[in-house]
Amino acid sequence: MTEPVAASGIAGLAWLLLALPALGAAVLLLGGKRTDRWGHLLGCATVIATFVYGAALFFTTLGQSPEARTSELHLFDWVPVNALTVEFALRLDPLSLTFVLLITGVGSLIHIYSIGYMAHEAGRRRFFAYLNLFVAAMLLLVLGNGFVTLYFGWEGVGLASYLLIGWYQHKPEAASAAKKAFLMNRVGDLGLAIAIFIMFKELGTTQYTEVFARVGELSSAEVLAITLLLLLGACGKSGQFPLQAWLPDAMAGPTPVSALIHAATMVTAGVYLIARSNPIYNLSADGRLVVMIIGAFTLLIGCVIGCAYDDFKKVLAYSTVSQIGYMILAVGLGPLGYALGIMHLLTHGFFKAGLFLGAGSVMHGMNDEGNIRRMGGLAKLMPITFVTWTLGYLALIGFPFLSGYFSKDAIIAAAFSQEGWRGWVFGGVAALGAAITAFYMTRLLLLVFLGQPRWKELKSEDGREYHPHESPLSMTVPMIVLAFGSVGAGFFFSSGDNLAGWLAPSLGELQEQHGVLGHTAVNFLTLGLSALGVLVAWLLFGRKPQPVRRPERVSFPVRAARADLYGNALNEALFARPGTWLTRALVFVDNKGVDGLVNGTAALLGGSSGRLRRLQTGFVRSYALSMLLGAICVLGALLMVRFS
Amino acid sequence: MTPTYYLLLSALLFSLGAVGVLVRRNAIVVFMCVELMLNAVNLSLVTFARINGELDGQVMAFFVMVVAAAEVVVGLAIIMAIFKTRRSASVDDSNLLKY
Amino acid sequence: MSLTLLAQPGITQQVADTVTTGEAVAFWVLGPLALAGALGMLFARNAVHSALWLVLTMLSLGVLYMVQQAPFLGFVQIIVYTGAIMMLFLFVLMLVGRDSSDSVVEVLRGQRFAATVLGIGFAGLVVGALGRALTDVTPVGLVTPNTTNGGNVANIGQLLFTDYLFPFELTSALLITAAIGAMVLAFASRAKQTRKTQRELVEERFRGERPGSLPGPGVFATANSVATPALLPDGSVARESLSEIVEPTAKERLDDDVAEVSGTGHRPDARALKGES
Amino acid sequence: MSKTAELLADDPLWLIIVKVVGIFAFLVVMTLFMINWERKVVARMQQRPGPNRVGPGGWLQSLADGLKLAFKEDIRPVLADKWVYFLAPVISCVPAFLAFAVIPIGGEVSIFGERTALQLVDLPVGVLVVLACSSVGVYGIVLSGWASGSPYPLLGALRSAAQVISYEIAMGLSIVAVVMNSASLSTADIVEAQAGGWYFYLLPVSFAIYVISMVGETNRAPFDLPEAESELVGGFHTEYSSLKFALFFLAEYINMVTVSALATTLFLGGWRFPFVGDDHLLNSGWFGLLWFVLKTLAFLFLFIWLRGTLPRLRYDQFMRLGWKFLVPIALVWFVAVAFARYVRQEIEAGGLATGTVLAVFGAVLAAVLLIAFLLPDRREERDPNAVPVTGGGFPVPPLDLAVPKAPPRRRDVEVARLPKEPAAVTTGKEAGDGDA
Repeated sequence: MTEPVAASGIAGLAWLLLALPALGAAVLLLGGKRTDRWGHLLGCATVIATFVYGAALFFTTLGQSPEARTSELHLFDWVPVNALTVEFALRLDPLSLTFVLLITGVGSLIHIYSIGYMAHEAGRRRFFAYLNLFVAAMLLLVLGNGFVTLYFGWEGVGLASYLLIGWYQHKPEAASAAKKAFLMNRVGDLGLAIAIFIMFKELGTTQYTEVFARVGELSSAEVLAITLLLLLGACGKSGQFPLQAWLPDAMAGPTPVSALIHAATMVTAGVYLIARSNPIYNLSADGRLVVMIIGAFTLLIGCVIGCAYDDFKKVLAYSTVSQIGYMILAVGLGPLGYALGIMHLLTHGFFKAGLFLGAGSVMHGMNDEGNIRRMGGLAKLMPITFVTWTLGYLALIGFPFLSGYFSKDAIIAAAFSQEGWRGWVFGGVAALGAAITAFYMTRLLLLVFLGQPRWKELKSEDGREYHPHESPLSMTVPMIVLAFGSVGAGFFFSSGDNLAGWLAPSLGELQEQHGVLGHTAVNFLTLGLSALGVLVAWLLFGRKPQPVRRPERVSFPVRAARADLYGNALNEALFARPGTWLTRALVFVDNKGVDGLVNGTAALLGGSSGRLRRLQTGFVRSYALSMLLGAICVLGALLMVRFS
Repeated sequence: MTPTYYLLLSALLFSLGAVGVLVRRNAIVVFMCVELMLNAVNLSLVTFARINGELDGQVMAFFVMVVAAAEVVVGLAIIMAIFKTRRSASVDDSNLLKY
Repeated sequence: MSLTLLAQPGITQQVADTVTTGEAVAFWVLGPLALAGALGMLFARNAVHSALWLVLTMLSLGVLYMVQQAPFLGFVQIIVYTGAIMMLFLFVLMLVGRDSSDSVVEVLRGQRFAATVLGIGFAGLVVGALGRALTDVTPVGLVTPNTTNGGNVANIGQLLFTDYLFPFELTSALLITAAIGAMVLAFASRAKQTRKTQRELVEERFRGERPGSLPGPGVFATANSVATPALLPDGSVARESLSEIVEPTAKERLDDDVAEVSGTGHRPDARALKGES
Repeated sequence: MSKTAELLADDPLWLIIVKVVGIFAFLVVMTLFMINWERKVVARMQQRPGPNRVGPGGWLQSLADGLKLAFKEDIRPVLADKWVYFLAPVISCVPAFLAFAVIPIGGEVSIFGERTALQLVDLPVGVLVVLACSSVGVYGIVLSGWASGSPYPLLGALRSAAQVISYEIAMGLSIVAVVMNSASLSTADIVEAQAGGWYFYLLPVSFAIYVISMVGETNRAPFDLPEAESELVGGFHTEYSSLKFALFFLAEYINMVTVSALATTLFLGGWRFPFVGDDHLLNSGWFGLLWFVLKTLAFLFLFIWLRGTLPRLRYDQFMRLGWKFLVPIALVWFVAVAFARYVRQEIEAGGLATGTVLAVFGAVLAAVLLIAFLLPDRREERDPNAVPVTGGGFPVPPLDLAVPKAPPRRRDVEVARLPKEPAAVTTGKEAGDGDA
């Protein structure tokens, strides 16, 4: 890691990255109805402007020597409290700039797409405000130069995510999905927060530079604790096991949101966190092992569940879970895989966003219908959508020389490249995941775009007939742009280790792989497995017409997959129930024990004073009587002392 | 006979005054009982002055009289004020300040 | 005879520290009288009688003071206590008037019994203590201060203006405070109503609803007493002739009387002609 | 111990009894005499003969009245409180007699060979005895009013009590100056102290206050409010008759004699004859008794004179006179006397030169006068609606009231007939009259 220098020149304006979208959000939220007519345009304009500035910044940085590429822009002292000083500063280095480009680029496209997609929504202006808010928070997350700033952005994107998932707040499932996302994110945030606390307690700072410089002073147990807690935070944000359940539910939000937040950007924040914290993870092999296990397990269950769902977006969501599992697995590999993880993150950002936008386009044309069993044969009716979607599909399943081929296969190869059993296990899981990915994606393609149109005899829930049609230009253009990204990004990034070299100042040099299987062998293995998946999918879904209703008499694995592999049940059984019981027990103790004690004391006092109160009869003669009694007592006492 | 008898008389008068305060209900009579107690004290003060051969006891008694006069003036004014509003001079009737 | 005794301090001079026969006689006459006064005050139902009994006690005590070589205090006792304080009590009793008799019923349960027991107990304790403590006391007597340097009054005055100057000044403040306090309490309600001017009285008399003067009590009545109200030509009672001062409840009682006399209680009287009921 | 006290100290018992009987007889005779004398003097003042039937010159009239009174029926009202009703006249009478015990009615005489002073007792607190007796005497009045169970006596009694208590304060304050000058509370000492000069001209203010308050104290005209016949019938003794009423009557006249005797003692030098020394024949032996009686009779004549001359005061005027006039003046006078005595002591001790004192006194006086002149006159607020009054508070026509020559109606006719003639009366005044 290189030491940052003070930002100068065009980088001195880096605060614009935060200010522009935040300004947009503020204007749109505070402006109210007056901004209804041009609000969406303002939202797009700010993000596009941010993108333009980010690109300029990127190319400026690119022109500098690798040592000078890391800079910091100090804005102000944020929390100047005694021992804790948190400065509000932006860290401009290859990693953050990469994310800036991803966020603003994909963000711009999705903003544009949203103009068309949300055209019929009443609160479009508010929607763009939330999107802008999200972009601002996400940029703060990646640009912050310390964990507290990151945490600020982290919570900001959480808020934006909550608001956007619950966009259709009149729908119960959307509302509960928003709450679910919010709560499960809290679990992860708790881990992140505790990790930050530990850093502050042990190191007295939360700035990246100082933490990474001095993390070696910590004991291995502390480092392990920090890594695991950071991982918990990453799991929460990125929908990794065991906190993956909120992500599919989050598809209740509008599709652009799913594309931007829950596919391309926000959910990758966990990957960013681990990659950013690479100096810490480098110190703890055990921590990285846990990260890998989580990643591998998540990628597997994501694939498996993705096979079972019939909801277009949910399948894609589980696909996202699975793909982020790949990324986590990659960053868990350590210096072997940080850059690979980031690369897959970027390519995934392109093709998954494209896939989601395509899905949105399809649903837009299908009366917001999400059930793929009600679709079919849409390829002719939506040619642009079909083509762009297919390109994204191919990129995802790792079709040779498309994006996924370079990024995902590299991860699989890196997984295989480990020593001993780890190589076989993680590599095997990753390769298996690739096969299953090919299977469910092909299933999706076959059911949606190919085959016979099953929607012709059906009506949507609101009673309308389906009239699939191509989407407007504002929606198709971003899809096309993203399709280009899906096709070319991987090649661009991986040729000559472009990306790894660029990221080296942030993540260190990419290590050479010496694993159980060679790169070429892995390539062929993966390709073979993917082809097998495609073939199986064609055999199952391509050859014969599919029923509109999903078959209910299915085998156990399918049932389990349909039930999210009992993830929710597991959460329920392991956490919710004991939590409820604990709460009930505590409430009981509070009501009967604490309250009983307090109320009992109060009742004792009240009762006794009620009795004693009766002495105050209001009759002055009674008082005088007691006075005389007291006088006699005093007199008697005096006499006893005097004469005894 | 010694001056102690005066003190005994004083004690008896004081006790009678105390009992009167407890037993009588007319505020004015209660007040008179208090005056009786003061008088009993005065008697003992005078007697002590005589026993000690100093006039200080008589001066004390003089002060007691002055204070008693002031007390009576204010006390009776209060009783009159209460009587004006409540049409009663019974100490038992002024028992709102209870419980 | 006690007066004569007092008048001759020369006699007491020789027997200062003992009690003379004359004094013993005076004590055994006045002491029981004082006790009788206290008991009478305690047991008299009528508050005025109580006050009179107390006056008896105070007079006896005053004379006892004189006997006890405190002539000045004795007369001050008579002037201040009986002349001023008890007179004030009587005054208030007469103003309060109606309520001056206590009811026989004791409302506080056990109060009388407890008061008696405690009073006897207290008296027993004090008497016992005095009896044990003061059996062997030899009184010094006040012959010296009562004969030298101007006598009793002059010596008391000297003490008051030297040793007790500060308390003496304090009592002056106390007295002024008490006087002002009593005025505030007594005049509080009266200050509200303003006196009618001569002019208003005249206008009221000549332009009011009743021309001419108000009926005096006893006019057309069977008796010539102030308590007997005037009667109107039809025989009904003239309300205006009843005095608030003389009989506080007379007006309240009048309505009942009217109803009783008329039988119905609503028979119109002469005033009905004027539109009043 | 004073000379008189020493003289009295060895009085034998029989002499004391003789004195007691003598005082009693003196007071009763004085009462009988006073009643007759009063009636005659007042009658003479009112241009009528007065009692002139019973005895020589009518002088036995009061004796006859007294005898008749004793044999009248003794009525007790039903509502009366039996014991108190009976006790009240006694209470009012006893202190009246008692008070006279301390009055020195004569100098040193010899009775049946026993040298003594014409005085029953001489207490070191003699003046207080008189005050105490008068304060106890009030009980008779108050109790009689209350015990009668009738409104008029009660009102009269309350008035009387308030009156006596109020004027006793002024009286006591006026006596203080006397006591201060004579340095004793003993009446004999006070008389002794007046050998160098009587207090009525040495302490003129005290004397004036005493005389006024003594009239108030005895409920005599013009301060006879407790028995104001026109308001309260007979005052506190309305319901009394026969011997009880006689006792009240007796007490009242004895009180008059007592306060007159006290005035004589305190201010007129007691039994002394003026202008001659103590050793003169006129001041020896039984002559003192003569001078004393003459002086007392002079005061008693003053009582009668006042009754024949002055109208009765209203109650509030009377109280205002006592509290707002007599008491403050007595206080100021008392302080002034004390200060003067202090200055004189200083001068005699040589601490102060007379010239200095006079200069300071003059300066203070000048300052007071200057301030008095500089003080602005109180401006009287003119009430526009006020009826013009000439005094007494009753609305009377203003002196400058121009009376219309003719009745209004006829005048209207005249005005109509004779235009341009201005009316003699301002309209404003007419409107005011119309209002009244």
